[in-house]
Amino acid sequence: MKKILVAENLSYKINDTKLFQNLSFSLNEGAAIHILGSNGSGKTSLLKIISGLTKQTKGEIEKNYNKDICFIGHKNALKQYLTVEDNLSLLEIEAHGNLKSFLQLLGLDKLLDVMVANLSYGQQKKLALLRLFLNNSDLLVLDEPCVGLDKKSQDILCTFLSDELNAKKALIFSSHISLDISSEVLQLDKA
Amino acid sequence: MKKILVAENLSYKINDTKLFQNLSFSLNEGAAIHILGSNGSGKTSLLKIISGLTKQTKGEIEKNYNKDICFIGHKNALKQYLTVEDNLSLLEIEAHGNLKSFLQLLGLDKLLDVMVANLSYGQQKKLALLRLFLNNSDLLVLDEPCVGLDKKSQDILCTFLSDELNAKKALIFSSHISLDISSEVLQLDKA
Amino acid sequence: MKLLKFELLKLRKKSRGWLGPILVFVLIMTAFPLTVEILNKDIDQSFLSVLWIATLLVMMLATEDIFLEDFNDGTLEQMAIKHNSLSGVITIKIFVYWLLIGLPISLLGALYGFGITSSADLAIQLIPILMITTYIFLNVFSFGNALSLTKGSILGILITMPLVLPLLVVLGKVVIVINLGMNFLGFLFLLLGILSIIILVLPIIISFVIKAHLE
Amino acid sequence: MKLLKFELLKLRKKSRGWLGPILVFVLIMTAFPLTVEILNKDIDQSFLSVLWIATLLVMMLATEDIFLEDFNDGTLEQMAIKHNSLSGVITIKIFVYWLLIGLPISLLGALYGFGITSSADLAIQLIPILMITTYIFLNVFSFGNALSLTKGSILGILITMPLVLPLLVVLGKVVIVINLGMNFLGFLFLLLGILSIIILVLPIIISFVIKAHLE
Amino acid sequence: MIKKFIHQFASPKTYLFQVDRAYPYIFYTSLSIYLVALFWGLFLTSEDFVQGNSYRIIYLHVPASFISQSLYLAMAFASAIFLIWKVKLSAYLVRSIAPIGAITTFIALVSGAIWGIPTWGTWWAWDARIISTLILFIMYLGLISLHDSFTDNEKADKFLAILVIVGSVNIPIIKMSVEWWSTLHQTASITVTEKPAIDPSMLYPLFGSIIGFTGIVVCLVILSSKLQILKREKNKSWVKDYV
Ligand code: HEM
Ligand SMILES: Nc1ncnc2c1ncn2[C@@H]1O[C@H](COP(=O)(O)OP(=O)(O)OP(=O)(O)O)[C@@H](O)[C@H]1O
Ligand SMILES: Nc1ncnc2c1ncn2[C@@H]1O[C@H](COP(=O)(O)OP(=O)(O)OP(=O)(O)O)[C@@H](O)[C@H]1O
Ligand SMILES: [Mg+2]
Ligand SMILES: [Mg+2]
Repeated sequence: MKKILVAENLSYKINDTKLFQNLSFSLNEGAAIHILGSNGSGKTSLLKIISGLTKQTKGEIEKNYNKDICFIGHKNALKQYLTVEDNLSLLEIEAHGNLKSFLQLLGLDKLLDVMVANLSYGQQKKLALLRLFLNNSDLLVLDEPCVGLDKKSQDILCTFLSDELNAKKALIFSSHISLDISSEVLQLDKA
Repeated sequence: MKKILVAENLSYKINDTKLFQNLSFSLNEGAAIHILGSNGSGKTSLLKIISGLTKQTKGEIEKNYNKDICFIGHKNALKQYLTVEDNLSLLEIEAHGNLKSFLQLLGLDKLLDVMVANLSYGQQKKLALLRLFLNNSDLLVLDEPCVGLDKKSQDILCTFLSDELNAKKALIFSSHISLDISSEVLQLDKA
Repeated sequence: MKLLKFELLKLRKKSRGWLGPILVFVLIMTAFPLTVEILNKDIDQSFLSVLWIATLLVMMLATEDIFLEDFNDGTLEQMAIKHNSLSGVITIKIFVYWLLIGLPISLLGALYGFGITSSADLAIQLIPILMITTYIFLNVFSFGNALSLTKGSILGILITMPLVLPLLVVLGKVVIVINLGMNFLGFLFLLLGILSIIILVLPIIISFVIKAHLE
Repeated sequence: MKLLKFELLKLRKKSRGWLGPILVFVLIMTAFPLTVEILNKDIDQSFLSVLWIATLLVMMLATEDIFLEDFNDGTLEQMAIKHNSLSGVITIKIFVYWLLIGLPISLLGALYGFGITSSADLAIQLIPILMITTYIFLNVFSFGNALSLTKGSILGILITMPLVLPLLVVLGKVVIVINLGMNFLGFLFLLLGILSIIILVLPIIISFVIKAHLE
Repeated sequence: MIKKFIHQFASPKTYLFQVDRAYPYIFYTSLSIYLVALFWGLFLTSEDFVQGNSYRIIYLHVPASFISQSLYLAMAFASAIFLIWKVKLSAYLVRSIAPIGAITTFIALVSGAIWGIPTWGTWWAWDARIISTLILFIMYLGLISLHDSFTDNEKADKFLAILVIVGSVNIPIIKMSVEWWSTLHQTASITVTEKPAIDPSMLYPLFGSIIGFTGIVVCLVILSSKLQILKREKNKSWVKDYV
């Protein structure tokens, strides 16, 4: 089994607040880690460290994958003033073979020429998730992916993620809602 | 029993999309309505109509309460570039008697001089909810209040809301996560 | 009163919001003599011209997100729910902008006027003119920004340009009025008249527009 | 190449991003003669002065949210993850801004130059000067904006002012250079020299600053 | 009462049918008036003493300048009706007049500029009236782009009407600009109160050209409003029958 990610003794602090200390875990291909922890416990920070946006204060991360990471954070990376269609081409997924079917599945197919600002909260989130659905990365890093999604969309997301795991991808995500994916739990604030 | 809100035959459409039609419901004091519906079914629109931000296409709403509405939407109404403390004074709740205890309860008491932009996603949401916790309104209108909250905060929210209902306030909210509050369900997309 | 405090705090804390435009003004007025490789008397003549344009631009810059920020983060929603008179909120908002940006710029403009033309008369007469002009500009640009709230400032510019250019033409006459000692007071009253109409009418229109945006 | 297409699309679609600054430039250059109640030959003299200031301002305006928007909505995060060389992204971004804003303004500036002074020589010499100047300004202001990204502060302006003022002084000499037929090419090479250093160094510095902001 | 009357009379449907009937009459009468006036003005009058033959562009320039302002007034009027009585038809009219206004203003600008070359020796001057015409042109462009930037038609109508009314303060300024500021441009030579300062042999064809041109522009407005109505009410059953 290939180890996609090995973290050893990760510590992170901001100013003088210690968020987590000596965190060690590893992620195999086809496996998933669910980061749990209360608000402000450092889930987002950890995911950012994994995706290379932030540097840990201490410890080592070994990364072992070929293609890009697919990172989806709290921010949607959508342009509010553009239509759905224009946003798709900005995300460079407008020509993807599966785009149409996913748009239909998520109920976004009829909204192509609506400005993103006019979409409902959940619709915006779903649009942002298209980047995940059409990704070609080995490692999926998701920060609360199902915020604002309705039940049906949550199920779609879970099914998709399970399929990806079967396809030997690795997944690490944070979520306050429990998702129907077989995963290890990484608890951040043990206190 | 006083009826805080009576809606009759509400319809709403944007351009040519009909969101809901002939919706009738009423809300007594001490009662709660949970609006359910898939993404884009018009929950936010309905709540905005109730709080007077948007005008329904057809139908009547009768409102029957003394003080302001407390409306909390998807947007946080926080200034990212200000500290928590400054934001509290912008929200005009900096002098409220219960402020300290709620800050402590939500774990925000040590973050008073942190810029809101540096708070975690859930912490920002909790800060926005302080407006709810310190409200003095008869009608509470909440649009997905527990997005991004951890379990503990969700419980705090539910307990608070139940207390408010006991204190004869009326509550109408939308949420994809089920909350532990006794409430009627109003399903928006029956189709 | 509470509202005034509230808006003041908001703008004061966002130093980019008010100090930024003032600094840009200083930058322009300081840079202007630098770029003029000509004799002093020529500077005098183009001074007023640069002053009006600088004022116009800086007011445009200052109002750029007078409503946008509040709209995006949901503050405007809350205001519309809480306050019966949104137009009152808007009047106060614009007043605060004038207080923190328009007023300092009026004084600075007069100061530069004195520094560059060495005419105390001119400088003193500039103060009321600038005070009124900045207020008018702030109102008009706020209107443009309200209309084009979610559509980007280019539309705002396109919309307000025709409203503002006539005023600029009027200001162009100030040179004559001041230099030839013509009826300065009459001129001032003309500006004041324009201002008072604008102050009364525009906030109401703006609140109407903003309510429509919030739908 | 893909990156270039991407940035081009983004800026092109956001008409306020590029058309806005161009319109402001047109506004200034059109309004400027309105405010001048003097004879035609005086307009000539202040023309260049207004032109430099307008260029400076418009470039400042244009870069105002060159990074801020992408930062706020999370696009910058995605870019930093995807592209190994953030400084490459930034170079391209600035180049696109120059292509859609700097270049048109250079041509427009020359056109106004011809329209107002009726001197074809001046107009033709203005084109390369403006092309280089706008590029320099864009780089410097981008740097300032990167620094003050999340601070909502005027840090950016404060820092860029000292960098930009000397350039203005140099530009002020253009009048002499052109009018007296002095070594125009030498002057151009000086500007080019400044530009090439800036192009090489600033994007790297900017990418450092931005990475720090993303943490 | 008034409200009911207006709403009945001003339904897009009645408007469309009425206008369809009147259109050919207006078009052919005004076209013939304009052609006659043009023929008279171009071939039957003598050369101007000062300006030579170049003055003959007056038969395009003055009608276009006149109509470009009148159209704005019409828009302001329609906007007021829309805002007060919520008459949809007037919103459609406002939107359909705007592009026609932009075109006539453009004609005024271009014809004026062409005229300027022989008479003033320059095609452009920073003259109050010329600038205000330019402003009017920009205003039309702004109105069109404001309306088009909204996908929500009702909002767009509302905002357009507001902007038209606020912008109408510019019309008196344009009208007065020549009197207020001494400039290159002619002052009004035809006024209601005074005897015209222009030779009758030029006056009558000028009048004719204004009337004829106005009629033609009205026809253009009718066409454009027809398009607008059909576009906006395309889901109504009567429109489907009509088409
Ligand atoms: C770009 C340049 C010009 C523009 C924008 C312009 C604009 C206008 C406008 C707005 C009017 C007013 C029409 C009305 O009040 O009903 C007008 C009328 C007129 N213009 Fe021009 N004009 C221009 C150039 C010229 C030139 C070069 C001449 C001739 C030397 C000229 C001669 C006239 C005359 C004779 C009238 C009629 C005045 C009257 O009887 O009311 N214009 N023009
Ligand atoms: N500049 C700063 N000063 C002080 N504290 C900071 C600063 N920046 C970040 N923090 C703190 O670091 C923590 C960031 O945590 P992070 O965003 O990783 O939380 P999280 O686990 O993702 O929470 P959530 O569930 O709310 O998303 C917060 O507690 C925040 O207050
Ligand atoms: N200008 C517009 N053009 C087309 N559709 C629009 C426009 N404005 C809003 N809509 C549609 O109206 C609906 C708005 O729904 P609303 O925000 O009330 O949904 P919601 O039930 O709150 O959904 P969520 O659960 O995602 O928050 C969306 O389907 C959106 O696409
Ligand atoms: Mg988080
Ligand atoms: Mg919603």
